[in-house]
Amino acid sequence: MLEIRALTVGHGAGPVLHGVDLTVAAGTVHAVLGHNGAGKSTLVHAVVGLLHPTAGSVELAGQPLTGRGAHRVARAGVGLVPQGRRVFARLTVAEHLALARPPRGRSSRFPRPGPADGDTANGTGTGTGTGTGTGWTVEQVLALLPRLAQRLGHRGAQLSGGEQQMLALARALLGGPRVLLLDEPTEGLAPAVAEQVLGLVRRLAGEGLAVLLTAPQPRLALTVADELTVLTTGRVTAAFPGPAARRDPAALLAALAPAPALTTADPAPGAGLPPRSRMSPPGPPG
Amino acid sequence: MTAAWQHPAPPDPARPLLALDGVGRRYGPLAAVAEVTLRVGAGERHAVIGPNGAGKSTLLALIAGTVRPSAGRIHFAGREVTTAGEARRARLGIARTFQQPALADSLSALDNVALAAWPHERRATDRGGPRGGGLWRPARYRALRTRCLDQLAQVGAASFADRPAGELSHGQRRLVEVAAALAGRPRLLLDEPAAGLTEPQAQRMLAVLRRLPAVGALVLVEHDLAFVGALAQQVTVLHEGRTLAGGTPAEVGADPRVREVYLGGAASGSTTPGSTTPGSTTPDSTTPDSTTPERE
Amino acid sequence: MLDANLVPAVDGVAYGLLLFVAAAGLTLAFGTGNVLNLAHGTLYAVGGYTAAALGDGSWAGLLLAAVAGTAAAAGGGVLVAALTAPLRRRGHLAQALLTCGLGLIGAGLLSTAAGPDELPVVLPPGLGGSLLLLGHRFPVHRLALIAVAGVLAVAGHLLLTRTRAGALVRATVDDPQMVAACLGTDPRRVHTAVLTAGGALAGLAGVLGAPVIGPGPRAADTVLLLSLAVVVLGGPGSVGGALLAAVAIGEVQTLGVVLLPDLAPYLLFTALAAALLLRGRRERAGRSTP
Amino acid sequence: SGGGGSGAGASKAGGTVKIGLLASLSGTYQAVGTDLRDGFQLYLDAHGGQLGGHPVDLVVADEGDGAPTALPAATKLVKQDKVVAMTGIVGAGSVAAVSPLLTESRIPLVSSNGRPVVKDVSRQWSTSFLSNEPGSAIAQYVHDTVQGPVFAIGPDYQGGWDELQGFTDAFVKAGGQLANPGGKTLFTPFPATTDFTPYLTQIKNSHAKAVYCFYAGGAAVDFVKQYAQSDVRDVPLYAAGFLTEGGVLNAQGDAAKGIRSVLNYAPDLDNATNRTFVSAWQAKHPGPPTTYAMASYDAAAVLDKAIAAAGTDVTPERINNAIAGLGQIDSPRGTWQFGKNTHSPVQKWYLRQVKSDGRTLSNLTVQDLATIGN
Amino acid sequence: MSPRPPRTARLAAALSSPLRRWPDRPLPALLLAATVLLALAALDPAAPTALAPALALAPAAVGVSVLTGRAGLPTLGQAAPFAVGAYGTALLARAGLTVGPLQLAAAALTGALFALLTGLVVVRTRGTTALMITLALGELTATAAGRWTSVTGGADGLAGVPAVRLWWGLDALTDDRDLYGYLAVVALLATGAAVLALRSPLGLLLDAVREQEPRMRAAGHRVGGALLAAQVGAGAHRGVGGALLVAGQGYVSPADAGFGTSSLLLLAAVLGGIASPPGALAGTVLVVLARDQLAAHWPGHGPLVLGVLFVAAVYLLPRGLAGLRPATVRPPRTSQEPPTPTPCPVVPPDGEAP
Ligand SMILES: Nc1ncnc2c1ncn2[C@@H]1O[C@H](COP(=O)(O)OP(=O)(O)OP(=O)(O)O)[C@@H](O)[C@H]1O
Ligand SMILES: Nc1ncnc2c1ncn2[C@@H]1O[C@H](COP(=O)(O)OP(=O)(O)OP(=O)(O)O)[C@@H](O)[C@H]1O
Ligand SMILES: [Mg+2]
Ligand SMILES: [Mg+2]
Repeated sequence: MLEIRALTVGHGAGPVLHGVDLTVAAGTVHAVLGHNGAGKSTLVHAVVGLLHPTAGSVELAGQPLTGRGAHRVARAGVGLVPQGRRVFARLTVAEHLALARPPRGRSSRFPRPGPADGDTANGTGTGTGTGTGTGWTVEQVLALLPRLAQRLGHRGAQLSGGEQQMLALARALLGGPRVLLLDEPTEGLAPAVAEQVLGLVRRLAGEGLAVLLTAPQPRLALTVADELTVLTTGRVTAAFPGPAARRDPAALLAALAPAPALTTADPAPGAGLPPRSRMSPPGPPG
Repeated sequence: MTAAWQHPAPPDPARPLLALDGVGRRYGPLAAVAEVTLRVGAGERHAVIGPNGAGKSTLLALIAGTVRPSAGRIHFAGREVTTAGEARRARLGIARTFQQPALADSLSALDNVALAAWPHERRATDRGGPRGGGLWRPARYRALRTRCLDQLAQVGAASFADRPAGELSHGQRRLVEVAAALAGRPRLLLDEPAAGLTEPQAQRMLAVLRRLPAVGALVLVEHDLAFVGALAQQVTVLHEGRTLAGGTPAEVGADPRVREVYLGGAASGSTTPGSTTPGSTTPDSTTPDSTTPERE
Repeated sequence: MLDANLVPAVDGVAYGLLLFVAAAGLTLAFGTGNVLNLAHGTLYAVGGYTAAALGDGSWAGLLLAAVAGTAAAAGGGVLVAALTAPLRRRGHLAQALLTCGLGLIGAGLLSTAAGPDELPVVLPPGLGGSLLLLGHRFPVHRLALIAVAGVLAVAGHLLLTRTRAGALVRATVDDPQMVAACLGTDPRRVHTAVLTAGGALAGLAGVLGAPVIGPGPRAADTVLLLSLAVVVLGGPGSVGGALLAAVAIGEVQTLGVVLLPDLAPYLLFTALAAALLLRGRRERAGRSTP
Repeated sequence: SGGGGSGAGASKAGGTVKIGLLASLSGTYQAVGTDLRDGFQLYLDAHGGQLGGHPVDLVVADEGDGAPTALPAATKLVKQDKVVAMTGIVGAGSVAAVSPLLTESRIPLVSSNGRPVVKDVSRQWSTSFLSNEPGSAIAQYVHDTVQGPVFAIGPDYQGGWDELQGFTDAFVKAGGQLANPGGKTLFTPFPATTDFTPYLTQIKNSHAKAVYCFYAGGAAVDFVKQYAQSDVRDVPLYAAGFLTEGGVLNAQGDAAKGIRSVLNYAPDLDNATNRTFVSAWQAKHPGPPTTYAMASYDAAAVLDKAIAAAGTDVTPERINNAIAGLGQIDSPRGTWQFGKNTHSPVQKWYLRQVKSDGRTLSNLTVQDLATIGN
Repeated sequence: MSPRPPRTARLAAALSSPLRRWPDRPLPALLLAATVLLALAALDPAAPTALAPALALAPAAVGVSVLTGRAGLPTLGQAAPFAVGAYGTALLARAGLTVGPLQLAAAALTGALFALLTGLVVVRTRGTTALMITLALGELTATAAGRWTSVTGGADGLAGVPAVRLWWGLDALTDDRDLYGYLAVVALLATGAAVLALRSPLGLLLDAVREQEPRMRAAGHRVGGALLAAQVGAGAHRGVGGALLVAGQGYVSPADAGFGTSSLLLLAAVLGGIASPPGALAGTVLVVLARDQLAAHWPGHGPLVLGVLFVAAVYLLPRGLAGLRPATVRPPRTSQEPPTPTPCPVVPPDGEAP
C-alpha cells in the first residue's frame, strides 16, 4: 500500500534521513523504532508531505505522493496522529470531530474501512474494508474513546494530555484513511487506554488499513507489529518480521542498542563545526 | 556538582516538606481536582498516577502555582503558599516540568536550561554571596551555564546543548525540559518525565532522579509503571479528581479498584455515568472558557 | 435631560454600528484569521470612492455601487492574500510592514486619481433625508445603518461559531500544518478566503458608510485606527465583543462629549486605555497547553 | 540634490531665480496645498515663466500634514536648493516652525495662507490674512441681522481659536450675545471629530437664533452635511468662508445651500484682474478658483514686482527690501497693500452666500463688509 | 560524570556562544555605520542637513526595536517619551541650559521616567492589546501637548530653540556639519548602549519571555520586572532621540508625539530587522531619506514612495537590513553529516547510582 524508496529528507539544513526504504502492506502494522532524534517523526512528516524530500519517492497504492501538498496527501487517504498531539487549541472537541469528517462534497475516491461491529462500535461499521465504506462515524469514535464524550465542550487547550492524544486519534480515524501514520500514539496514555489503542490498531489493520507506527519503546511495538524497522541516525540499520522478533526480542534489542561509536556525548566524527562557529559565524560583517 | 551543593536550610524531618489539605480546582461545573490531601516528606519520592484526565497535571499546576486552587490550602517548607504567585513558589524551590515541553525555540537548549536555573542561583550561592536575581556579569552567567551543560549531560542531552530548541526532536525537547527543571536544584515536580523516551534514555533519567539530593522531594506524574515502581516510595492514585488510593507501589498495584480504573482491561472513564452512552454529553462537558489558565 | 441626550445616544449607537460594519472585515481577517491587514482602511476607501463614482442618487445606483465596491475591495483582499501568503511564517510585523505599504500605495493612487477633496456621496431620496421621531430629527441613513449592522453581526457570529467554515478558519490559525495533514484542507485557501471576505466586508462598509466617513484622503487612516480599536477592544475573533466595543466607542464619542465636554479631546483614548487595561490581564502568559 | 545654478542664493542679471514653494500636497490640507501650487503656477504661465524679467526655477516641496514634515522640506529648499525666496505654506504651525530657519538664512517668505502671530515680521509677508480677521469682519453684520443669541463653534486648535476669537470679541464688542453656555465658545476635537451630532444637540439646547462657525477641509464637509440633517437645520448658519470654499462645496452638495460666509474673495467679484484670473483658471481647472489659489496668485505677483525692483543682482536681501517698497497691489480681490505692522494685507471683506448658479453650487457675493488690516 | 576532552572543548565553545547570539557582532556593524555616516558627510555637502532628522529619530527607533523585537511588546506610542524628551530639552534650552550632555541626561531621565509610569500599565498587556494601549497613551500625550499651550506652545509647538553647545564655555553648534557630528556620535553611542545591554543575560531573558513566558514564570523569573526594565531603557533612548530632534531642528510640536511619528518609528525598526538596534538605525536613515529626499522628486507622493519602499523591503530584505550582513545568517547546522545521535549511558544506570 505505502512504498517509501531511497527517501532522503531534512529540515532545511542537511538531510536527516539518508536513503530510507520501507514498505507497508495493506492490512499490516509496520513499526519504526529508534532512539530520540533518530528520524522517526521526520520520516512520518516526509510521508504526509509536511517535509519535501530531496531525493527518493513515496507512493500510495501506486500513485506518487512525493511533492504533493500535505492536504492532497491527506485527501488521498493518509491519516496522521502527530507526535505531541497538535490538537487545535481553540477548537472544542465537538468542533474537532465535526471538522475531521470530510465534507460531503469531498467524495471518497476509495473504500473507507469503518469499525467492525464489535464491542465498542454500536454504529454500523462496514466491517471488512473492501466495501464502499463511509468511514467512522462520530458516534463510533466516541464509543471507542468515551472520555471524549464527556469533554465535547472543552477546547483543545483545556484537555489533559491523554485526552488530547485521544482527540488526535479520533481526528485521524474520522478522516477515514487507507493508511494510518501513528507517531508514538500511546505517549501519555494510561496503560489501560494504551492497551486499548494498540488493540484498535490491530483491528484496523485487520480491516485492511496499512498502519505505520513509531515508538521509542520496543515493548509496545512488539505486541502489534507485523514488521519492525530500526532507524539509527537517519539510516535503516535493521528490519525484522514481527513474529520472529516476538520469538526472540534479543536480536531486536541488540539492533536497537547503538554502536559504540555513538555512545559518547560528543558529536559523531565530523558532525559539523564546533558550536562557536555554528552560533557565531566567522568573519566580520559588512 | 549537584552533590557539591548544600541546601541553605536543612529540612526539619518533623514537618512534611509539602502539605496539601482538601485542595480542589473547579473549571465551571467540572471539578478537575477535588479535596485532595497529600503529604510529601523531605527526601521522599512521591508518584501520582491515575487515568487520563484524572487531574494529575492540574494537581501539579496547583502545587506549582500555575493554577490557583478554588478550595483548600497548600503549605511548602512550613510556609503557606496557597495564594503565592508562581514565580515566588519557584524561588522557594518548586520547579515543574510541562507535560508538553515549553521551551524558547530560538534559544539553544543550553540557554533554555540556564535561564530556568538562573532565578535559583540566589538560593544556591551561599548567603551573603552576590545577588542571584540578575546575573549581570557575563562571567557569572558562564559559570551557571557550565553547571547547566553538565546537567544536560546527566540526562543525556549534551550532544545537542547548543542547538536551537526549535530544531530538536520531541524526545530531545522532553530531555531539555526535564534538565531545565533539574538545573534549578529545586524540590521538584515532574509531569511524565519518561514519556516518549527510549529505554536507555528512561534508565538514565531514572538514575538522575534517584541521585537527587535528599533535602528535596520529588512529586512525579507518570504512566510508565515500571518507571514509577523503580523510583517512587509512595504512590497516590487520582481518579476523577479525587484520591482513590495511596501507599507503596506494591500496595497500590495490588489494589483492585486501581486495577479497575487504571490498569485493568476496562477503558478509563468507562466506569463513570454518561460515558457508556456515546455522544451523550454529561453535565461537565460544557465548560466556561474564561477559566482557562492560559487566559488568566 | 434624558430627552436632551436621546439624539446623541441613538446617534452613538448608529455611529458605533457603522464602526462595527467598518471593522467587521478586520475582525475576520485579524481577529479570526490572524492576518494583520493594515490595508483595511484603504479597502474601505475603495468602497467609498466606488460609491461616490457610481452612486447617482437612485436606488439602482446604490445597489450597483454596493456590488461594485464590494467586488473591488474583495479583489484588493485577494491581492493582499496573495502577497501575504509567503509571509505567514514571518509573523505579524512582516505582515504589518507589507500591508501598511500596500495601504499607503493604494491610498496614494486613490487620492491621485480622485483628487484631494472628499467626494460628494448622493443617496437615494429615501435615505438622504432625515426622519422626525419622538420630536427629534434622525438621519434616515443612520437608522438604516443600524439595521444592516444588526444583520451583519448576527450572520457573522453564526458563521464564525456555528459553521464548518468558521471552525476551519480558527483551526488554521492554531495549526496550519495539521489543517493540511489531518483535515485535508489547504491552509492557503483558507488564508485567501478569509482575506477576500474581509476585503469584501470592508468594501461594503465603505459604500454604506460613505455618508458618514466619506471617501477622502482621511478615510483610510480614520477607519483603520478605529477598526483596530474595535477589534482589539472586542477581543480577537469575537463578533459580539466587536459589536459591544464599537457601540461603546460610538457612545463615548457622542454621549461622552455631551456629558463631559471639557474632557472631550481625551475621552476616546482614555476610555480605550482603561478598557484595554481591564481586559489586559487575559492576554498575559501566552498560549500553553496543560 | 545639492545647490543648483544660482550659487550662494543670488542670481546674476537675466539668470534664473530659484523660488521655493512649500505646500501640503498630501495629507489633511492637500486640497488647499494644490490650490496654492496651481495659483502660483497660473501666474507664472501667464507671464512666460518669468518673474521680474528673470526665468523662474520653481522648486515645489511637500509640506505634508504640518511642521514635522514641513521643516525638513523647507530645510532642503533653503540648504540644498538655495532658493532666494519662499512662498506657499498652508499651516500656521508650519510657518512658525520654518520662520527661525528663514530668519537665520535671511530668506524672505511671502506666505499665501498660514499666518501665525510672529514677533519679528521683518522678512515675513503674507498675501492672505490674519486668522482673526474673517470673524471680526462679519461680526457687526451678524449682530445687525440676527435677533437673539448666536452660537459660536469651531475646531480645537490654534487656527480655530484665533478664527473664533476674532468673531466673538468683535461680536460681543458690538453688543451681541453668545448663546454658548457661560459665553464660552465650543471647540470640537480636531481632527478626531467626524461626528458632530452631539455638538448640534448642544446648539439645539442653547436655543440659539443663529450659528457662527469656522471649519475647513473634511471637517467642513461633515459639519455641513450633519447640520442639514439635524434638529437645528433651520437655524441660519454663518461661517468663515473656508466652510464652503473650493472642493468641499460640491462634497457638501445641497446641504450647503444658503450658508452665508465671509471671505476676502469670491469668484464672481467684478473687476478686470479677477475676470482674467478666473477665465485663465477655469481654462485649466474644473470649478471656480478659490481664495487659496487667488492668494498664491498674488504672492507670485508680489514676487514679480519685487524681483523686478530688485534690479539685476537678485539677492534675498534685495527682494525683501523691494517687497517693503511695494505700494498698492491690484489683485483679483480688488487692490490691497501690506499692513505696516503685520505685513499682511489691508483688504476688503465680502459676504457670500451659497447658491446654485446653473448646474453647480458656488459662493455668490451678497455685499461688501468691513475693510480690515493695519 | 567523567568529562571527556572533546566535551571540554565543546563546552568552552558552547559557553562563549550565547553572548555572541543574534544579533551577531553588532559592534562591527556600528563601526560600519559610523564610517558610512562619515563618508556620506564627506562626499555630499547636502548630507548633513539631509541626515540630521534621521539621526534624531534613530535612538527612538532603537528603543522601539528593543521593546518590540526583543521584549515582544509591540508599541505604537513610542513617540510619547520621544516628545516628552524633546519638550523637556526645548524648555531647558529656552531657559538657557544649552549644554548638550546636560540636555541628553535630562531627556534620557524624563523619557525613562515617563516610560516607567506608562510601563506599569503597558507591561500588564501583551500583543495587540499592548499595541493599542501604547497607541492610546501616545495620542493622549499628543493631545495634552497640543492643549497645554502655556508650556508646550500648543499646536504650533516650540520654535526657534537656541542651538546646543558641546560643553560649558564652548560656543553653540550653528554650523550644519558640527551639528551633524554631534547628532551622529550621540545616535551611535545610544545604539551601542542598547546593543551592549541586550548582550547581557537580560537580553537572553527577554528573548525567552517573548517566546515562552509561561516557562519563565514557572522558573521564577520576575517577568514583569524584566519587561519594565526594557520599557525604561527604551524610554531613555526615546528621550535622547527627542533631545537630538530639538538639537537638530530647533523645533518640537505635538505632531512629534503623534501617531504619524510613532508608526514611522515602528516601520523603521521593522525595516531594520526588528530585533537589531544597528538595523533600526539604518532603517531610520532609509525611511527618512525616502520621505525627505526621494519623495521630493514627486511632491505630494511621499506616502506612495514610502509604501513602495516598505513593500519592496518585505520581499528583498526578509530579515530586515540587519539580515543584509552575512554574519547574521546562521550557517547550515551540522553541515551534511547526519545529526549527532543521542548518547546512551556508558555505565549501566544502576551501577551509576550512588
Ligand atoms: N483549563 C481548563 N479548563 C477546563 N477544563 C480543564 C482545564 N484544564 C484541565 N481541564 C480538565 O481537567 C481534567 C484534569 O486534567 P489534567 O490535565 O489534570 O489530567 P491528567 O491527570 O494530567 O491527565 P493526563 O494523564 O491525560 O495528562 C481533564 O478532564 C481536563 O479536561
Ligand atoms: N524543525 C527542525 N529543524 C531542524 N532539525 C530538526 C527539526 N526537527 C527535528 N530535527 C532534527 O532531526 C533529527 C530527527 O528528528 P525526529 O523528530 O525525526 O526524531 P525522532 O526519531 O522523532 O525522535 P523522537 O523519538 O524524540 O520523536 C533530530 O536530530 C532533530 O534534532
Ligand atoms: Mg518523533
Ligand atoms: Mg497530564
